[in-house]
Amino acid sequence: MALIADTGRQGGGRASAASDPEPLLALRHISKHFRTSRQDTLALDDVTLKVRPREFICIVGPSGCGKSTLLNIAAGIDTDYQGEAVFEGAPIRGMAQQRAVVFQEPALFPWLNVRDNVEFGLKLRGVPKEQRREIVDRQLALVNLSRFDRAYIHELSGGMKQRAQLARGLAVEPHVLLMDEPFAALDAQTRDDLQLELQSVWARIGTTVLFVTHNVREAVILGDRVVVMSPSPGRIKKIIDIPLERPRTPDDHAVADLAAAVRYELQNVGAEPEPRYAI
Amino acid sequence: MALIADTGRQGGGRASAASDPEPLLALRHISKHFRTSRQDTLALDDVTLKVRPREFICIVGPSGCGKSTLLNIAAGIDTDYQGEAVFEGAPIRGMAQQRAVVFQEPALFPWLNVRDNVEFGLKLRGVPKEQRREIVDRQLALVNLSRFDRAYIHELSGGMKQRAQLARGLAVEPHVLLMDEPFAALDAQTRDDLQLELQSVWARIGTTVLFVTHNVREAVILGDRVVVMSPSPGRIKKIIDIPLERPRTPDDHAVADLAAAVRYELQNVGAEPEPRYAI
Amino acid sequence: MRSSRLIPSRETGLKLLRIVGFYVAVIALWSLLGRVEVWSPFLFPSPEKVFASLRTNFANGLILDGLQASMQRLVVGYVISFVLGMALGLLTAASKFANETIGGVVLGLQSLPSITWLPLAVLWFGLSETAIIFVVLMGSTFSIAISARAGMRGLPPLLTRAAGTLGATRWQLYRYVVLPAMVPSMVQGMKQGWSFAWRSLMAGELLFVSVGLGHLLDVGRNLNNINMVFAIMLVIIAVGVAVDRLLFGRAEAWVRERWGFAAA
Amino acid sequence: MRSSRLIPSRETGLKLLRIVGFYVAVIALWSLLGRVEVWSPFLFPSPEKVFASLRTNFANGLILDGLQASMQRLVVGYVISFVLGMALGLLTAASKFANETIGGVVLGLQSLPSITWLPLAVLWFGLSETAIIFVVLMGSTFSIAISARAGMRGLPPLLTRAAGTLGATRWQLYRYVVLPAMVPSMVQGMKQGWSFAWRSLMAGELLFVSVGLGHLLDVGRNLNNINMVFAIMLVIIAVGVAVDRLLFGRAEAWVRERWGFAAA
Amino acid sequence: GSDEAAPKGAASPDQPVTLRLGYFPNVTHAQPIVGLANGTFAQELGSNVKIETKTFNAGPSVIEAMFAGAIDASYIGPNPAITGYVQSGGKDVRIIAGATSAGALLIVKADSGITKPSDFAGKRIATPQLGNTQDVAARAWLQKNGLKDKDHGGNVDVRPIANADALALFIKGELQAAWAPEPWATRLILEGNGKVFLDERDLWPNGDFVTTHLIVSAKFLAEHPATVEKLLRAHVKTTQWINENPDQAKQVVNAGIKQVTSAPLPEAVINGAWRNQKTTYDPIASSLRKSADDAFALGYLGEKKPDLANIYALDLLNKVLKELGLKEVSK
Ligand SMILES: Nc1ncnc2c1ncn2[C@@H]1O[C@H](COP(=O)(O)OP(=O)(O)OP(=O)(O)O)[C@@H](O)[C@H]1O
Ligand SMILES: Nc1ncnc2c1ncn2[C@@H]1O[C@H](COP(=O)(O)OP(=O)(O)OP(=O)(O)O)[C@@H](O)[C@H]1O
Ligand SMILES: [Mg+2]
Ligand SMILES: [Mg+2]
Repeated sequence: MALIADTGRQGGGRASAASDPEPLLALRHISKHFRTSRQDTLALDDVTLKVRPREFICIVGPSGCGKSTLLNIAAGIDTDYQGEAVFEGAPIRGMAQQRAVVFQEPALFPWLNVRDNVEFGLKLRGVPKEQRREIVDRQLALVNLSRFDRAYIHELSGGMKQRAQLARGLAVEPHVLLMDEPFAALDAQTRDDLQLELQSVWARIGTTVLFVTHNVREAVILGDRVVVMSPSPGRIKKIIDIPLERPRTPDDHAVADLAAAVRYELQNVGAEPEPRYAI
Repeated sequence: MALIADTGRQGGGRASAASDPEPLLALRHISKHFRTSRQDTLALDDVTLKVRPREFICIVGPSGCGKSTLLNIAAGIDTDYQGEAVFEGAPIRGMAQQRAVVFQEPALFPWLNVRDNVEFGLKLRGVPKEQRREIVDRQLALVNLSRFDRAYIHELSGGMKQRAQLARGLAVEPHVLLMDEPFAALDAQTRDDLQLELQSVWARIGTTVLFVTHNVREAVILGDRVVVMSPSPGRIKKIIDIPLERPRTPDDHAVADLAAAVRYELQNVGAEPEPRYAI
Repeated sequence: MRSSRLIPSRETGLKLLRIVGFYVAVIALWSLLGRVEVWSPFLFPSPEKVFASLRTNFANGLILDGLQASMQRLVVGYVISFVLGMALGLLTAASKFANETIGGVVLGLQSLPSITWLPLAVLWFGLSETAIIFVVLMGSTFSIAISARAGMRGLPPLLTRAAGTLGATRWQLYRYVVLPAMVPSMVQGMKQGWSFAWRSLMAGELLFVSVGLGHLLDVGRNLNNINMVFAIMLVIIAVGVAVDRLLFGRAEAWVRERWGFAAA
Repeated sequence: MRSSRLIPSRETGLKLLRIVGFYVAVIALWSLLGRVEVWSPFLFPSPEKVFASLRTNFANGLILDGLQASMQRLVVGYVISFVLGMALGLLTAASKFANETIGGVVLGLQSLPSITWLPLAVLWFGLSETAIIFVVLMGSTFSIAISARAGMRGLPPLLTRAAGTLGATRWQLYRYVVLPAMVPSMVQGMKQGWSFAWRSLMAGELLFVSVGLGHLLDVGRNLNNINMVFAIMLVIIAVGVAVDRLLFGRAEAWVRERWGFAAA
Repeated sequence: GSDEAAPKGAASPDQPVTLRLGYFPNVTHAQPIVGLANGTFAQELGSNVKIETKTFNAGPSVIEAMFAGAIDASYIGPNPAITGYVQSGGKDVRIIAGATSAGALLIVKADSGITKPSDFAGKRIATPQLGNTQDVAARAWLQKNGLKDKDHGGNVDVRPIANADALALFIKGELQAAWAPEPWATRLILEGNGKVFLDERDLWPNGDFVTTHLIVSAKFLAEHPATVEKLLRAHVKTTQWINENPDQAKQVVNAGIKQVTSAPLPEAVINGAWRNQKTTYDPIASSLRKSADDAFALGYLGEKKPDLANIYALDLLNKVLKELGLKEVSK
């Protein structure tokens, strides 16, 4: 396995892997048990991960290795664990607008049209109407949905729904965007499109992203770093730097080679007979 | 665009593109109108396609170019069109077991378990119980579902569902397998797995396949020939031979190059502003 | 498009013809049966007599007054039972304890026919409108509660989480997510509740002499005036169909448009 | 796993305790209210008296006989109305013409209170069990038909096509695809139909004096024996809860297991 | 063959006949309860006639059943008998005998302070049913005393309401008075602290007015006059036996009520009720006509005065009475 050396990156504002300023999000020695009457699963075992501001981190790993569990802890959806989850210097105690989540299933409100969905978080916060409209317009333009702002959710295709979810997350100007396999349910072509779009959105607004996937190619196309996890118990096996120029496309030979490197790491994470088929 | 020359193929029994025996399935000068009170869509305009026995044909094209319409005509689901659809020398008049269909959505019967679903077509035909069991066991083994034969549909992952659909289709020993974007709703990894599996199943049992997709890479990995369609009205733009050795994997550079060639053909099929997002 | 609505198309015309034809055939058959006197004409009247009774009772205002009074009671009873039912449903869905305890009571009371409430209604509320409305209430509240509970139970946790990460407080969660998400099942519950309320009202109006369709039905029966009974039945059927088509049909269409097919 | 079913776990024990505690509290409060006589005992009997009446009427066999007679009528009426309702529902779902014509009639008849059917029941069936069962039938058939129609309407065409390409004939399609696919909505329809059937039975049993819970209720009312009225109400509630939990609860669980969550 | 040959209107007396007889499990229906229990009915009707009984809760059901051909004869109150006759256009329902007279009283609450008719102003009186005998009697009596009910522009609140509910409301104090039939009148006194303000007997000549009739369907009367005659003989004989053995009769009636409804009347109630009513075979036709006139005056019988000309068919009764050496009754 050959890790390609750091060959210059676009977006010079990003912190490099070498210098280590105060992390935006720090997960330290996190362990998480799921206890049911029948068994006790150690979903995360002493996991430590530091995310720097404006960084794009991808987490890959086989099904059941604890990717979602880790993300839920970072989001504040799950608050019952051992260890320390710190965000901007303060411990995470619950869900908050600063940490927006884009879920795998399109978690949009079906009774609201696209515009109202994107506006939702702003309304909760009591942002004045004029300002709300402005922000929503900007976000819809960013994800290429301006023409569909009055459409209802069930009138959208899967890709459009995930775009809308992204816009809704971005609208509240979160400090970090947590994405849990947001493109897993999409067909390959739409997925390719959205990968490109996410890259460009991220380049333009420069937010921090924690991106869970089990698609290796996707991780390599999107990430500054790819975190490889191993299951039973859930642990971080390796963190791989992706020093490729952006934007990256799926047919790049360099992407294919780095994907092969990540796949190599994944191959040794241990047999997992069934979860392979679980989506 | 560079078409790589014929570099030897596995499975010598397959008819080559040059010699032209009696086709298994012949669609000749097919035109299809959809007439509603508001408009008249020409979904297919004088489409002619001949499928040879044991051939694997992939149809790609942007949304709305008539891929599904063509497949429905071949399946006998749609019988209202102009032109001639001939299967094994006789005109197609309705649905039949000889032409099994694998649908995009998992069209399995939720009240039956996996085994009973696969058995369904055999039962309708009155195959004796002993024999049924044997066939079903073989098919389940073929798609790696033997261990899940008693599972209910909602307990399966998306990939397992499509596997089960494939087994159900194969169980009736169809003369041709019609597949309408069978992997479109799956995540990329499962999709990769199933592509590999479909290739090996096809190589082993040597059935004829007509495979609709709008994923170019998938078409190149699977097909002997790739039919590129163009929309408004739906027409066949080009048929590209894929002379690669099997099994083919997504990270092959040759696959990437041929995919680029097919993409080039697709780029010129005309602007289609919205359907891009439709899944 | 617009023109196609104003000028009925050939298909619409044919459909109308078929429907009208069917009802004409039904009435003709009825008339024939009435004429041949297969059954006693005192119990199976001819349509002519029924329509005559309908005309008389419309002319003397009995039906209109009764309709108005009944609808008034229905609306009052229904609105109250909707609010109560929703509250009960939400409570039993939100609290495990409430579900284990009150939930069982709700289920039990739902199976009580309206007629069992009559003596208690009179005892507790005397000869008042309240007594009738109480019967309506007991007839439909629990059915609405059960629907509301099922609706809230079926709420996808995903939406709750989405709202949470967008910064919703507990109150905002109920106001902006839980309630709107329940609308489709609420519409179903309201439809069923209406059906129960309407039937309960007919029972409730037998409590004492008051203006109302249920009472008119009773008068018809006490006088053994089958023409009148049939006439009132026709009115009740008409109201039932009208409410279903106009109110719930529209609500369902709206839900389908807004929430998508899956939800309706 | 098996052992956890036989030996109740701590949680199950706690749950049981809570439920029992709740009902004990309710009865205690009821008893207190009865003792303090906030309302005249004539209006609001104490639980002791109600249970005494329950005991007496169980001991002399009245409740058991009534229960048996009522359940018999209910089952017969319900089974017939299920078959009829299903047939009507399938017919109106399958044929556009039937839906336009009979569909409207079904909707209208569904809104008729059971009491309106009493004269016709006697006319057509005399003073017989059949007459009572007819009233039950009219009360629940149309509700079942409406559910069945909705169920078949909601059938995904995909499954029909899948069966077709697997070689199903028209008959096989109905037998092996349409019917099983409808089971979840059928269970819902059956549940609602049962509720209507039960209520209609109470009306039907007033047709003439006969053994049955509805008659016992009437006796209690005529005797102004509020204890007896409450006792019979308790019996009706118990039957309602038992049927819901044992029959429909299981059916729903089975549907959930077989058809998946989405369908139930 | 012989059936068809027989002249229409009278079946041969030897032909087996089924008589379907309706009644209420009520003190005012003493003859069928007693006659069926002590065998008089079976004996008089003979082995050729099979008796099937049906018990009812309310008059309209009886008429429905008779219209539907489900019963042939029944004991019933005067009101449903009239409406049945009127609704059938005089074609069905014939009164062939009386059964009970009197047994309707105006009861007031002991503490209501009502002592004279004018005290009813502003008070609430219950009657059993809109337009029935007691309801008509109450309203007519009020008018005679210079008062009017609310429906006729007055200030007395006359409320038709089911007897059971009336008792409950009377006890609760929501009603100050009730014009009630037996056994409710007695129950109002015993259970509701009521007292008799007026016995309706005081308003009628000889204190006689009809409470219960025996009716038959016109068709049955035409086809089986012999059977009807036997029924009347049984009816008259039972009436005589009841009047000769009141204490025994009371017990048989209560046992019969218990058998049907599974709940007997308390002894005090049946004793009180018995005192206030009279068992008779006389239909007291004049009282029916007077009651109908009052009802018409109050607007309960439609716009055209009903013609009750053929409602009575008393020839067979008079034949039986004559045979038994009793005084004949008049229409
Ligand atoms: N609510 C729960 N109760 C019990 N066990 C759980 C629960 N949620 C997750 N687990 C277990 O914890 C482990 C990690 O689960 P997690 O969902 O984080 O995996 P993942 O990496 O997100 O997998 P996938 O790729 O399938 O989404 C798994 O073994 C899973 O079975
Ligand atoms: N039932 C229908 N009524 C009217 N128009 C239809 C109908 N079905 C398809 N069409 C039209 O026919 C054309 C071809 O449709 P078809 O479904 O075959 O496209 P497709 O290539 O399968 O697209 P996709 O990739 O989105 O599945 C489209 O323009 C579509 O709008
Ligand atoms: Mg996950
Ligand atoms: Mg398609």
